[in-house]
Amino acid sequence: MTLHILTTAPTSDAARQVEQALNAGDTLLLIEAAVNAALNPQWSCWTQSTYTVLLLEDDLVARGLGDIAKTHQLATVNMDGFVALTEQHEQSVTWY
Amino acid sequence: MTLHILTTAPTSDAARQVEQALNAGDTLLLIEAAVNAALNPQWSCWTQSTYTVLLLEDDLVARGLGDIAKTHQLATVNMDGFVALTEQHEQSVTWY
Amino acid sequence: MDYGLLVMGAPYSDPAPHSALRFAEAVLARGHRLAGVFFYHDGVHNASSLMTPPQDELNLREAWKALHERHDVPLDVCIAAALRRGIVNEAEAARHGHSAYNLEAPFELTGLGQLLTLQQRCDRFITFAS
Amino acid sequence: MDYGLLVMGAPYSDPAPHSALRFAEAVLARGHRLAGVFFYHDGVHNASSLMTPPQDELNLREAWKALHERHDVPLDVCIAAALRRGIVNEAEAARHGHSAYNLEAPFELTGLGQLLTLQQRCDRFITFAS
Amino acid sequence: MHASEDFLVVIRHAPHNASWLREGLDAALVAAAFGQSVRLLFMGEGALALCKKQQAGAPGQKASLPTIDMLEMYDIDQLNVPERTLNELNLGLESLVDGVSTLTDAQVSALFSQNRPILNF
Amino acid sequence: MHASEDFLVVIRHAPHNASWLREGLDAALVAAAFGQSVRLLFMGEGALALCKKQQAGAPGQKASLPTIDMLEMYDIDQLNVPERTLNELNLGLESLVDGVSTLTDAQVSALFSQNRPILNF
Repeated sequence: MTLHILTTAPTSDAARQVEQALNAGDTLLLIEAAVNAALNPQWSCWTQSTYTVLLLEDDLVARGLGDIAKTHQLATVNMDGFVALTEQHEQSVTWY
Repeated sequence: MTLHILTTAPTSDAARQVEQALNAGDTLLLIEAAVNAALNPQWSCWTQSTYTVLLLEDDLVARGLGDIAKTHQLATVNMDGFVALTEQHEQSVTWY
Repeated sequence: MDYGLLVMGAPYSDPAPHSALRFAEAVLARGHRLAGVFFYHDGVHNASSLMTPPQDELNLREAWKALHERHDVPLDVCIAAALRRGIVNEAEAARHGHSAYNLEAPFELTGLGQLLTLQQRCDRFITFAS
Repeated sequence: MDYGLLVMGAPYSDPAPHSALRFAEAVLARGHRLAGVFFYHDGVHNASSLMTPPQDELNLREAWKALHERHDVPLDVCIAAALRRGIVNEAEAARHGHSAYNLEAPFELTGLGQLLTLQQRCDRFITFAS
Repeated sequence: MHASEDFLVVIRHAPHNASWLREGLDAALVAAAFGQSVRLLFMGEGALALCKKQQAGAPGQKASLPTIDMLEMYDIDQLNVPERTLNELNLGLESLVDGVSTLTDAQVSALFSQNRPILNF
Repeated sequence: MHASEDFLVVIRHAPHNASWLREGLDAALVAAAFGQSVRLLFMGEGALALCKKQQAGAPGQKASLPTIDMLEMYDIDQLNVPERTLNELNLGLESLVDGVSTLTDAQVSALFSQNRPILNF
């Protein structure tokens, strides 16, 4: 099980690439510009169910997108939860 | 008439944005990573005819894409031609 | 657990080092050990002692330095990436005829081998780049 | 015609300054005047006198300096963007308590107003950013 | 340059993401301080700079909203966003600060057809 | 880490475009020099690093092809490109240097499911 960390917007090349690397059971954590994905519940990573997708709350709130994520019922973790995810996953890969 | 200079790949946000800014009669010059567009003759900027699209030869050749551009019959300018384009256009905007 | 971080973005220009710093604090707060931070690519700018942000903004170099002082975290900077980008220590400045330098302890110039050693040695290795 | 250039990328990390330099040479070769180059955003790193590329690679700072010496081209660097990124001249180093500096003539630290003046004054104004 | 045309500053980068947004806004403020009539166009991710609920980010990352709020003091009251940008981002006008006006595709391209100083960030 | 697994270096940035490619290849060479078995995966624009007709770029921009040619000397003979990348770029295998092998979608994702050191550039 791998933790994939995406730091760029859902329209970026990196966002398309991480989708090719994700396996069933993996977790995709969206940080920095990737939290823009909260705006679009139709984004392909939200509509699949083989891997888990989470938004980093700190970055979401900084960008003023916290309420929108709630409205779309998207799951978030805080910085402590980010560390917990790295504890649970031996392997992590960052996409930027 | 405006000279638009694109420096990022045809899949980038900037490539989508310059298409929104182009007017009939304008010129779009592709430099740096934008010359990757030579690979894809189906790219929307190649298949329209209201503005002119040119590749910067120096950057094309450096990336090993010169022959591919020839095969696809795409127009190029060299660095001297780039300067000539700026002489002909009072206004230029760079998209990155 | 032992954590190693790879930081590949410059302060202010890039969110990566700001994320890395917050993550580092959270790692330590959860009782883990931070075995080292390696600065590569534009991340080498984190080490610049000439960094002069406005007074109401955090100086990222000072923040990394404080992390080192409190938790003894090694701060390694890739020498090849640093020299190209104008980040040099006293020895390299002398060797290349510069009259000034902008990298000093606790930051250390080192080779890429150090990055691989860190990755191998740590239980967890996290990259910050944007 | 009078040309002004805006350069917003760092050497080696970004193709923008390399493109700008080639363009500058071509502008001069066609008999135009280069009224100034303004360095903003990560472009401020072009001015670093501590830049130490491998010997078989061009030193971009030296290339800009040579352009200045041959054609009297002003090389202006945005002071706010520069200070944040660790690029300081002797006066700013003294003012902020740094014992070293890495920007010297012919590069000049200046305000953003200089950018707007350059854009207004020139017949052509071209931006290089990637 | 024709003094009668607005100075156009285009912002295409999101807050907390590189310093493009901040340095773009700085350029707009300086242009206004120089007596230019400045129009701001927020395209693509740049529109996120107008989200009214933004806050300061990670340590060392300043909030940009105070700068947006400052624009009015500099008589920069033309804050434009392409309709297309709002559609693509799935972002509602009600999420943005007050005083933003939307532009059609034709209005966006028209901004680039006139002879005016442009800075594109 | 399991020593039996290849060290995976992923290259996603094109030549002459930032130093990601060069610094990624440097990391691969050092890993190989440390005795690791290195596998290179060229995804997206990274595949352009394998174009066999590349040359040196603008002044100060070194060619990366000599580094690609050097990989074999370091026993890095696994040069992988996703089939999907070649399709998306409309790039033919005949335009690339010798010794490149293509991977299916399943093979690409499998590389990330195993426990191995990964560096992603």
